[in-house]
Amino acid sequence: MLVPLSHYLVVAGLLLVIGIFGIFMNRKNIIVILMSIELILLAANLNFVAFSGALHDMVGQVFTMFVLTVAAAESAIGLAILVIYFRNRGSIEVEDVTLMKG
Amino acid sequence: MTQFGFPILSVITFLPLVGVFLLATLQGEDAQIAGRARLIALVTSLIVLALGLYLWSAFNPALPGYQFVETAPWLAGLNIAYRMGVDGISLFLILLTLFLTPIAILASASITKRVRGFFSALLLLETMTVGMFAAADFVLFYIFFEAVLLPMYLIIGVWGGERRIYAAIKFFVFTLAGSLCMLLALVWMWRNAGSTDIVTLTHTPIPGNVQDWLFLAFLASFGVKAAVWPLHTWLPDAYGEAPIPGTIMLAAVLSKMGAYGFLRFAVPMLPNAAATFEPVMFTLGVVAVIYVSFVALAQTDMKRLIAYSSVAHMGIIIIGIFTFTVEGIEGALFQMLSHGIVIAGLFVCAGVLLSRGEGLVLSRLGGLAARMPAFAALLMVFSLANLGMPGTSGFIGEILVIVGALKVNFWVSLLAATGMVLGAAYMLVLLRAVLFDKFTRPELANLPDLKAGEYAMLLPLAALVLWLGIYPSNFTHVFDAPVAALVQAHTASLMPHTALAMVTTK
Amino acid sequence: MTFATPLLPALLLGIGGMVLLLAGVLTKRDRFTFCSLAAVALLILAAIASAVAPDAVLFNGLLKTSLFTRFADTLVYLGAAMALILSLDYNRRENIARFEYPILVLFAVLGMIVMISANDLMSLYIGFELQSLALYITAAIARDSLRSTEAGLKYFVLGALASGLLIYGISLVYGFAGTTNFTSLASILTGGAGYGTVIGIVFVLVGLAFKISAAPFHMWTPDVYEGAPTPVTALFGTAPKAAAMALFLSVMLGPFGHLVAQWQSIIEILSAISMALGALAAIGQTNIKRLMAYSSIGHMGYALMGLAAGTEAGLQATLVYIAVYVVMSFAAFACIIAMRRQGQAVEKISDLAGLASQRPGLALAFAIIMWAMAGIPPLSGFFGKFYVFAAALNAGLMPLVIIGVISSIIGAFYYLRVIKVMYFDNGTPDFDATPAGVRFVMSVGTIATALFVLLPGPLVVAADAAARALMG
Amino acid sequence: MLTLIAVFAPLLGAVLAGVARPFIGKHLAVGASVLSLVVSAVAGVGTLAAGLQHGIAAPVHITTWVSVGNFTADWSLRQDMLSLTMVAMVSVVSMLIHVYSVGYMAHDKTMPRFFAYMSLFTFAMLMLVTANNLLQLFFGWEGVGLVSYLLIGYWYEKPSANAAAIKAFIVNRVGDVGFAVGIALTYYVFGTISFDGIFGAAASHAGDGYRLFGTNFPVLEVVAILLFIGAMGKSAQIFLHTWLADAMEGPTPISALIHAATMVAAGVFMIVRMSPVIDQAPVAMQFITIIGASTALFAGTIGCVQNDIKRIIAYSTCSQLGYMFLAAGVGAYPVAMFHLIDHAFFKALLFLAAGSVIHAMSDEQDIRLMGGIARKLPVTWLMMLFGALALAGIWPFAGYYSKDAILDAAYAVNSPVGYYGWACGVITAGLTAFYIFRLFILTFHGTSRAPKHVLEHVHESPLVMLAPLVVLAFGALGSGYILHTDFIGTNFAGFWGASIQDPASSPMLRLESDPAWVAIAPLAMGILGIAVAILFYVLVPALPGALSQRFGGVYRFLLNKWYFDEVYDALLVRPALRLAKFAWHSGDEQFIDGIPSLLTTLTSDASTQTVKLQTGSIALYAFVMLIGLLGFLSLFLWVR
Amino acid sequence: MIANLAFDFFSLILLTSAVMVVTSRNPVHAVLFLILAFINAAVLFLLAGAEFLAFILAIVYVGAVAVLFLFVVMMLDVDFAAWREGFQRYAPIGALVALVLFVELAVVVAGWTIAPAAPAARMFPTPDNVTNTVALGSLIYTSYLPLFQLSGIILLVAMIGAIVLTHRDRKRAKTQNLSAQHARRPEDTLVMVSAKLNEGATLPEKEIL
Repeated sequence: MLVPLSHYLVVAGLLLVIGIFGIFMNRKNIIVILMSIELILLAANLNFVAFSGALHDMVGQVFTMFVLTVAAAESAIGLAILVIYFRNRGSIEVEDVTLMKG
Repeated sequence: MTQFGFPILSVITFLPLVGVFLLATLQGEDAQIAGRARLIALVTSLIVLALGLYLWSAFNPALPGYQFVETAPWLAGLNIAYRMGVDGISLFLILLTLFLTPIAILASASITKRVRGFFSALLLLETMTVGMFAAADFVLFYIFFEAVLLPMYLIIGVWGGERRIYAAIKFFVFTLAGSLCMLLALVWMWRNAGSTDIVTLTHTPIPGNVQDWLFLAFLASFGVKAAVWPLHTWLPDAYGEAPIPGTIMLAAVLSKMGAYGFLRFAVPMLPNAAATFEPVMFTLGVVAVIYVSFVALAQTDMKRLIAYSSVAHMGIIIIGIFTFTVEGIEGALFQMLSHGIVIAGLFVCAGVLLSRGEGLVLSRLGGLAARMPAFAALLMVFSLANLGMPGTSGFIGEILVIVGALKVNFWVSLLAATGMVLGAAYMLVLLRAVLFDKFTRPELANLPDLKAGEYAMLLPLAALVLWLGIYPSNFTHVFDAPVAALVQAHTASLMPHTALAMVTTK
Repeated sequence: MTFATPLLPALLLGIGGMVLLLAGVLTKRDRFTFCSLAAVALLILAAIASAVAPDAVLFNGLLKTSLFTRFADTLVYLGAAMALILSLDYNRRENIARFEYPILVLFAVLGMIVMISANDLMSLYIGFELQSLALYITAAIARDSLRSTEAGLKYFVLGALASGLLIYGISLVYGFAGTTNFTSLASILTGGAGYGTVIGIVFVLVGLAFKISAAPFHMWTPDVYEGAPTPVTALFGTAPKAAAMALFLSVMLGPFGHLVAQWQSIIEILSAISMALGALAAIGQTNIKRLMAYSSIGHMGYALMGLAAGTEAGLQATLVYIAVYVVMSFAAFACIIAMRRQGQAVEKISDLAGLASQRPGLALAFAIIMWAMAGIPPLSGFFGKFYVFAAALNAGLMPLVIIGVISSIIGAFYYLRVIKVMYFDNGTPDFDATPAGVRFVMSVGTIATALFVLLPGPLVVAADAAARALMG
Repeated sequence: MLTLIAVFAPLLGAVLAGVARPFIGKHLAVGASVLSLVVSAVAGVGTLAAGLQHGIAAPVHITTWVSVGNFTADWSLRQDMLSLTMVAMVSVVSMLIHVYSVGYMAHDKTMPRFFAYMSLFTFAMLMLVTANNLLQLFFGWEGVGLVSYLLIGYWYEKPSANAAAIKAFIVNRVGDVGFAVGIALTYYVFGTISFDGIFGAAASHAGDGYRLFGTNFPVLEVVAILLFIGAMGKSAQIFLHTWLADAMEGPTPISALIHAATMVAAGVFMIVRMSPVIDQAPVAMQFITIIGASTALFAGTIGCVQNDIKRIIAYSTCSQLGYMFLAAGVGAYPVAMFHLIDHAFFKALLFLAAGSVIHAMSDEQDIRLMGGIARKLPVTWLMMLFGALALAGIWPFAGYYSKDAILDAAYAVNSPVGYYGWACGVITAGLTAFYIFRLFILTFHGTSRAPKHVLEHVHESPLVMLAPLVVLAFGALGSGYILHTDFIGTNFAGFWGASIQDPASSPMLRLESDPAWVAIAPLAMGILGIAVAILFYVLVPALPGALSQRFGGVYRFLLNKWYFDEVYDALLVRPALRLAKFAWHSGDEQFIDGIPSLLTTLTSDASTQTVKLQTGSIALYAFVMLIGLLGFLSLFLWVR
Repeated sequence: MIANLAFDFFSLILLTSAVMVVTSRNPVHAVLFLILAFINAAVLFLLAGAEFLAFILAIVYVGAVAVLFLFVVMMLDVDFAAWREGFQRYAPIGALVALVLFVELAVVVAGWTIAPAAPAARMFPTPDNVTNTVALGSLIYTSYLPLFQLSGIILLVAMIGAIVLTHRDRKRAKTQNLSAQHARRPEDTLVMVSAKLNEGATLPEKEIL
């Protein structure tokens, strides 16, 4: 592999951190949270691909393939839920999604 | 199977459930159901009682161990089996339960709402209680021990007095907290012995320091159930708020479960810890006798006064058990029986007043002896038995405990004996407030004396009180063999320890 | 066809689901009931097929069936079938009788049995996601209800986060161990694991803990339980819990089985926090579904206690606990679904006041379930607690056991409160007549719970066998 | 067999009068009770006669009572001389009082109840005196206590009667604690509680020690003192005497039966019965002597100033019981028994005569409101005079013989304690004579101080009441003379046989060896006392008033019975009730229940806090998850 | 060397745009940055030798998923200007948590060791003589076929979900239904209710055409 594995891992780690940061720091809207989740998945994918290269093993890539599929399905469902929620609530602000608590 | 091929203990235990089933199938209007339910419950309990008497007649008092043993596989692979058996210690506790259940059913005339449910709960309670006394396996014992909570919780909570909810929850949570501690002890002992057979457990030695912990766990559980001071505060609330039949079962039978537990588990299985904790238990017992008697003296309600007197008597029982002498333990056992009957009689008397529409507030009663002589006489009998009058059942247990305690310690004996004075004080105050002085209210003058149904409850109880008091040998000779074995085993297991101590003092 | 038989349940569910989808689209009349009943039938068939299937390793070790997986499968089928029966009447009344619902449940169950039988991180992930995605949709299935959609949204967002963490963890495990196969992983990790693997395991563990709603990854549970339509909540409380717990067990004791010493303390903490939180937070609740949510958190804590022991006995204990819990859970939800006044579902605990005089049967069933959940013998819940306490005590986890005992006592408070409201308080709930399906589920669950004491043998033996199959 | 009849006939009578009353009617019930007592008395005397003639028989064994380990007690009737004498005395006196009551209680509404109690009481007393072991003795002991409680509270509508009844029972119980522990200790020492077993082994245990208060006491001393504490309660000795005077709330025949002739004598009887053990405990004997002598003096002083006719006689009872203990304490057990029997007669006589007076005076009991009725009640007057003379110890009345013997014996032991007893006894003899004649004079002589309408109704009692008086009067007159040879005279050892311990150093053998002035002293004091009484109340009636003015403090001290009741009330009763309230409210409700309440509060607070975290915010939920993740990661990386 | 430089370059853009995704106030911008991030990640894939995945990422993600996001953002028609600003308040603690998390991950990277047995444990080493796509395809369609099928079902579920949740039977235009009108009888639609005083009347549950 051309680039040392650790580089990939650092980038993926940062990506994960940014994604997580995006989720709980986000006080604005849910869509950004969904995007942050995409970032987390991307981080995982980056790891897989990097390990696949480093190990010279195809399994990581196969796994990435599936993760991508799942991620796509996940965003579809997430957005669908978001849309119907918006229809009911008229808002997708994070702090508004607190009808049920306690 | 038992020695005569018929699982009589299981039948006695589970027959009430048949009654519950019959109750469930009742159809018709409310009033009809109520009447039939009462009848079904009564008949069921009487049949069970008859079986119980047969059990007594077939029981061989010369043998110290379990009789009528039944075994069946149950929790596979864990060496936990369905084991039932009865020995001299448990025989009369079973009979006491069987005897008091019909009385409680008779005493439930005041129950008018959800009658069917009430009798189902009562019969369920009988099953659980008998099962607990007849269990020869620790897990089985534990299950019955705790299952008692279920019907009792409902009985207090649904049919109880004003503060029934508080009382029911307090009762439940206190008892549960205690029994969970026992559960841990049970698990430990199970691992230690590889079985939960009570006989096996009794013969499996346990290291000394562990014994202390296990004993504390048992103390938490049996102590709550037996209302050992200071774990007793649930009791006045529960007794005070439960309906009369519930109080009868609670006071007469359920409170014996704790003492039985000490006798069945804590003492024989943890001899060293029991010996270590002997002073503690004596202290608790003495405090119960003295302190609680004082509290009883201050009560203003008949039921609560009797309830506190019950705690004081449990103190005597605890002292008796922990003397580890034949006299003390048999005294405690006898006191358990006697107290069961006496307290039931007292609560039935309270029920008589309640059914006349009178409250139990002492300051609003009085002078009833004039209008209700038979009631007065019977209440007097139970009260005297409760304060330990010779010739009644209450005396035998008390004097035996005093005798047993004196073999161990003079002061324990003397302080336990002060219960005689204090018991007399609060019981006489009760008698005076209820029976004597002038009427506090004019309407008291119109109360009718006992009715046939009330005689049917009170006379058998009174007869038993006298029987136990005048010719207790019928009962004590059944205790003899197991208690002797228990004391012997206890002494033997302490031998090395004691011998060492003797050498050092010389 | 040597491999077909173990695969048959999955085929039944997958293909059956798709066929039903077609049938649903094509038919016009009462598609919901038809599809639901067909789905129940499929679940029963799958259960039978799974029960008779032999042990097998499939597809080069992607999947592996054993007594353990069959044990968990059965629970999943049971829970899902019961949840579907519960939905029959409810969904129609609430106007959410979509025929897609049973099909989604079928696919979710498919995901569950895949993840139960997973013998590879990849099949684990696919199964995990399949069931998660299907469940996200079911949570929001009442799309016109704000509460339902909010529940769906919360479940989705947090679930996606959890699965993101899971997959990140899987990537680390894969990378540092070089394989995704459980068997290979187990042999590689025999001699301990490096930092990378361990961190990966923690991530995986977090993802799984989310699914069983173990504290502190439980936060979604109360809101989702409350918001989702009750039959969906019933589903959440049963099948996925069993499946996720089975997966948790098989992952922790399979590939990471040699690292017990390293993850044990985490499981202990999870268990302790879950028990304590489940007990504490439930006290003040007024909504019965929310109460059940906290209760389920607590129950997962108890179940984890067995895993924390890390022994075969502990595993058996956890399995017994979960099995008992699944039954209690669907019975409890059947009771909750029966709470319907003038066509309107009610969920407040105070709505139950006076139930015992009006509907003694329902009240008794509810009371039995509540007592069982509180762990009072002779009801089945006690045996669960007995086994886990025994296992934990034998493993020397005294502090955990003590927390468990205290939580049980606190827990008894709120279970008792429900009974108190039903039996002691005055009121006229005036509930509508309970539909036959709900009555059926309620009776099955209650009777099984109440009479478990008579015949505990089969379950205990099966759990023992399952535990032995997993531990090898 | 006769003993059996004597003992159980009253029980049958009680059952018939009490339980069967609704079925057989009032008159039959009363009749059954009286009849049963007649049967009992005949059998009682018969069995004594048989015993005297044929020698004593073996105990009648009925059945086993308690049998636990070695702790065995039978239901059985002992038939030695001590028991038989008591049986005869109790049954006869009780029979007389039954008869008397038929007249006295004729107007009472619940007469059968009264007779049931009386018969039951007699049964209990007979069980007590025929007991062959300590436990059966205790049965009778408590039985008489119980019936005494019932009878004192017979008029239960009177609050004072209830209070007195409860007081009697509880004070008795205080003593009984000592008794019960004494029984236990006896069993511990001897391994048995049957009398034969105890008596046989008493000497061999004389050297045994018992650790108490950190010191080693001779165990028999402890036993004796414990038993004596029981006797103190029952026999109303100082410190435990307070109940006796209040017990006069009961109907007068009760006072005669219970508080004069029988029940209170049980303490003395028990000490005499246990003489083989007591005799091995010299310290305890000194203790008994001092208590007995002190009680005699103390009660005598109080008796001098009381105004209630029954209370005066009650304090005299107390005082006379002190004499009996004095005798027992110095080892002159037969003398104690002698005085017991004598006293039974004359004290019953005094009470019944007083009852006759009260009956005549329309239930007036205050002697300040009597006087001048001697003529209207000639028979009663005579009977009262007989009783008073007997009590005062004037020759040839019964009291003379026994009191003399007691003081002789006390002097004869020749020890400081003995001299103390003697001194107290002599002074008391004077006091006794004084107060009884004060009573006698104030009641019957002088000008009447009663209201007119009362005086008009004064009439002699019916024959059914007077007849028993006459019989008792013969007893009071003759019993001392008739019995003294057998009981304490030269033949005493032969008469009592083995039933009473006669130590080698018994003062019995030296009764006649005292100096002459010692023998004369009691009689002289008695005459002096009478003289003073005549001086005060006949010759110079103003003197008592003047004296009470002059010595106001002493007078009030005596009038208020040495303030025992007040002191007990302040030191024991009130604190006990306060303690009871405190234990309930502060101890139970606040402290013990406070712990679970506190835990509940803590739990619900924790619950509130936990729930607060559940804000519904997705961001927060995610944050918590991440904190969890971080926590676990850190746990792995750093903690491990 | 070049590869390293390229890696640094593209990963820098990747991380920057990731940061922008979570921080930009306008969600449309966020989606656009997301697209940018994906494209850069695709390049990183390429650098690691996963060509097929790189293309997939570009096509599927950028082409489908990201556009879907964009579509939804547009569709929801949210008033972006009115969004509250709550970011800064939580920044310190959030930053702290992120920092800790990153440090811990960095520890992994610093101390990473691939298990010595790992190369031997590989199940499917990358074949040297075939293209990445072929290698991937041959695995997916053989060894991982069942999982591939299952991911198909996942997509099916997503489809069902999207339809179930969002698809509505639109009420068609109000056209006449002649047969229904003809079949209509008074008793089907007309109900006589006697209203009680102060209670009013409730309509019986009857489907009214």
